[in-house]
Amino acid sequence: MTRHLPALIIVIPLLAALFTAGSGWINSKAPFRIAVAALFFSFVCAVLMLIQVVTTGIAMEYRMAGWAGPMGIVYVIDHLSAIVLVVITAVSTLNLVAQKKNIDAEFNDKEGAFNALYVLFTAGLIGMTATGDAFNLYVLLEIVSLSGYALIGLGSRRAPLATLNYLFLGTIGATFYLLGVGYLYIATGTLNMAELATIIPQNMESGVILFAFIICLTGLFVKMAMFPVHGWLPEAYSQATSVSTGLIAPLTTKVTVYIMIRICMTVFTPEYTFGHLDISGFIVLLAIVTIVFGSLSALAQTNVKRMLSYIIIAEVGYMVGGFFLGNRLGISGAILHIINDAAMTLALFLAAGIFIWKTGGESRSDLKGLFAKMPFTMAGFVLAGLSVVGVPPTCGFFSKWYLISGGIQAGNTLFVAALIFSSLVNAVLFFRLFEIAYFEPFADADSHGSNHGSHTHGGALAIKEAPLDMLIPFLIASITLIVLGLYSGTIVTNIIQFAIPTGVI
Amino acid sequence: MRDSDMESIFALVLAKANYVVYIILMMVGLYAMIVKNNLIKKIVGMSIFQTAIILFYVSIGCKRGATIPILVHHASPEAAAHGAEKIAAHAMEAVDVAHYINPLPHVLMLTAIVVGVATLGVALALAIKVYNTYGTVEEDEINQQLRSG
Amino acid sequence: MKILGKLTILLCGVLLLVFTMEFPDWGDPDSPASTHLSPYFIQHTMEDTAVPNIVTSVLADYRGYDTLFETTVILTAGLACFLLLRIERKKVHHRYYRHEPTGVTLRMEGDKFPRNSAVFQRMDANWVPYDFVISRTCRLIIPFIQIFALYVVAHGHHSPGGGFQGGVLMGASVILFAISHSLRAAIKSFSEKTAALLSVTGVFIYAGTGALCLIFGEVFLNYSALAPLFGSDRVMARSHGILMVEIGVAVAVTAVMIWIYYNLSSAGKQDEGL
Amino acid sequence: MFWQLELIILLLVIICAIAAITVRDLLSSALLLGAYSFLLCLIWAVMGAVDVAFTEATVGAGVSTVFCVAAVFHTTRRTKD
Repeated sequence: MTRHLPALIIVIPLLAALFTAGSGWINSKAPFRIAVAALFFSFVCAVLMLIQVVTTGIAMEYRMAGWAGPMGIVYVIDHLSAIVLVVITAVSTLNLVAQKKNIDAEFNDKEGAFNALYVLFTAGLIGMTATGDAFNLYVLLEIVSLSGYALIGLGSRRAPLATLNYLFLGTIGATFYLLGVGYLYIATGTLNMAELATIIPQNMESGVILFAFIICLTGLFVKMAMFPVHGWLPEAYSQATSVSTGLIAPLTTKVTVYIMIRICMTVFTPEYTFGHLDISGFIVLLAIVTIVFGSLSALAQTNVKRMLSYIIIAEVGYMVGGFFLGNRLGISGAILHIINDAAMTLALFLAAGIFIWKTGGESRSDLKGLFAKMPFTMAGFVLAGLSVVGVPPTCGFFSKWYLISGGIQAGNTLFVAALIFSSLVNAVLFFRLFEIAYFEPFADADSHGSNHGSHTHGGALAIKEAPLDMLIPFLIASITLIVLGLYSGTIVTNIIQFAIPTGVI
Repeated sequence: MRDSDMESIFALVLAKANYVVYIILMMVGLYAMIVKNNLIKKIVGMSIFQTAIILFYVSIGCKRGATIPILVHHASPEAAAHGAEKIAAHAMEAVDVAHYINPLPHVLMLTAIVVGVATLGVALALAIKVYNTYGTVEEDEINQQLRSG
Repeated sequence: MKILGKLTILLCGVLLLVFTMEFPDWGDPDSPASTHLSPYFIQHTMEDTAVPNIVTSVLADYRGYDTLFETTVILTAGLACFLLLRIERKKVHHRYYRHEPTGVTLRMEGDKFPRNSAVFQRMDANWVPYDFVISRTCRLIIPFIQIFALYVVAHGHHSPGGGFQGGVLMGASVILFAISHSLRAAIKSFSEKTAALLSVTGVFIYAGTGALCLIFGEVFLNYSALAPLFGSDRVMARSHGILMVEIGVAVAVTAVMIWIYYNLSSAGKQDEGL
Repeated sequence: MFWQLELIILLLVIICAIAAITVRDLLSSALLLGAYSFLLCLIWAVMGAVDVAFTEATVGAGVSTVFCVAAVFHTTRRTKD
């Protein structure tokens, strides 16, 4: 049975999405349950695959339609994709369970379509992580983008315009990636990643492959919201509903970073990316600008969700800069940061979802006195904030630690300075929020001004915690931050260490 | 001598003509998406941008002097009656690869065209929603409304 | 800002043009693309899948997994347009009626409207002249378009065509009916619920065939596992598998094209369309 | 005579594309997009890609033009640039 796991992890969510869309027309309770069951099943599949890959040490290969290597499409589950699969399925399951009330409030008679798109988004991400074929990755990238546009498009009054700009830039990014695959195809004649990795080192000097690398990377940088082309991210994530941001914020940019690592390491082998080419310096510089820009503009935001979006842009700078340092420490720091950052962003956006659910408002001033009212949620939020800042027990510290030591080993002091500067700015950001939430008295419901359709349960200082089914998944997410932190040593030694090819010093 | 090098110049121009046209179309599409003010014009530019890539892929697959990628098989009725082994026997005569155009880029481009229409449908749905919210599809008028709050 | 846009485009164009010089020149038989993967498909299609149209066999069998997710892209677009545009049916608004004998047009509010009375005929808000010639010729043509669409789907193995083209043609015939008559008439004959459920069943036929191969013990989407089901040998089973998959794609594409048209042309209200 | 045909169609495609984005009225821009797709379908047929030509004709020229006209029907035909 475990032979079919790579197929089952994506076929079951796909079939479940079809049943969800269909049952949405019959009764409104079934779609949510089918979606949660399917996502939990794929989470179990991912964990089983991770265990099998780590214990046996060899990558699982699955030939779709029974055709070998370059002729058909092959799924390859190695250490790197197994751990990212676990992260994707865990984040999407947890977010769906946590935001049940938001779904009923926002999508009251369209549950079928919403849950189907939710599951299709996750299935697309799973496929993108596991695929071993360059063109199949483009098709799955389009599924993820299209369902992402739909999930974001139904948000606040300004959401359609923000989504349209996201659509334009997303299409440019995806089409540049397609162009890159085309240039690879014209130079090598094949689409299978493993075979590309054998052909590319033979003709390293050809300009077509150089241009394929440049255009592929540009496309991915556009999808990742790196500095010059990041304009769409803050608008799109702040205007969408908290359910959609809870799913899209922690996953899209991280999986795109994973694809960049997959392409730079598996397709264009490390000898080509770091040895033959000398653009790593420029890209690390670009990452530094992204980090500084993301952190500084996060300071200037009053809206909590916009602030978190700019922090995501800075985190993308961490990962891209860490990877292009070129040494083993930097790359393992970048991979560890994919895992940690997904967990941190999920915790932060779940917390933001709970605040918006409770206070109705999205600005910083709405957090007044929440420590007294909602101690557990604030405890989780403090944990997530400390993890973003990088305080030891939490996971944020350890990935930053690897990134900084990688930067020192690579002698890139500017990158190390940017990391430290960004950590300090994050500290200012989050302690400013804690201070508002802790010291300022809880503003009563009437003095809140008009907040549309808010669910304020104002009144005395009695503890008014978030509803239990939103709180428990959020606390699970915050506790995983500490668990990830404590086990980051074991994660690096027996998973990430094998993910990086031996050619990298 | 004169008409033969004339011929070779034309052959060279033709050889690169497809790739030059695909680049021009891509730049036209990119220009419309970035510079145009009207949202529907940007969507039209996006559609042109996506179809330009298809021109690139299909011209990779071309082979001089080859026919369409459908195997010429004079499947006479009795061949169909014999079923698989006749077809298998027929296939034994070596199918000359140079006679047929590469089928792989065509398969990829079926996907790209369909993805282009799917993106076009979603983009137009969003444009209609923007029009219902702001009453206009011009980017600068919308920004004016946003700034005036 | 606009100058920056023009500058990047010019730079991009020149960069692209420089790299075309390194391409293998157009159409030569021994360029990497023509010598690496395609020769295998050209030579082995007949003996592997017994389908003369190589594009259909590569589309639905060798790279069938790609096409499964391509059909899912179409379903995602349909769901996205429904989610973004559809407005709840409960909001009642005004309607326009034309009194046949006198030609007087009425604008009625509230929710008690004359049901299918002989005298009153419902019409769209922006009044389109009812053209006898167009509706009659379309009523004549539509059956033939649908027959041609079924032919295109069925003959995907031997001639150009297949699931996508046939599905779009079938969808276009219903869209033609919706344009030539009225959106309400089209929705009465092919309702939105059928479109939604058919688009899901289409993709389910495709994914179901793949999952069936799993149940029969082979790898996902390996049609030769269905040989006992079709009662034929493994090569013909692949050809039949491709046909089943093409039917799934055609059903999905037809339903989604109609569904997107319903939502786009009426901006979600599904009462008055193009 | 053969390659002249292809050059002419390629030229027409570029003219159609530039016209589609410079024309002032959105409805004619949508129709020019349909014409552009149809000329592209001719190029695919000339280059021997028959399946792609069929798909481009039905999906590209057919349905996307209908969607564009439906969208223009619900927004405006005027444009400023």
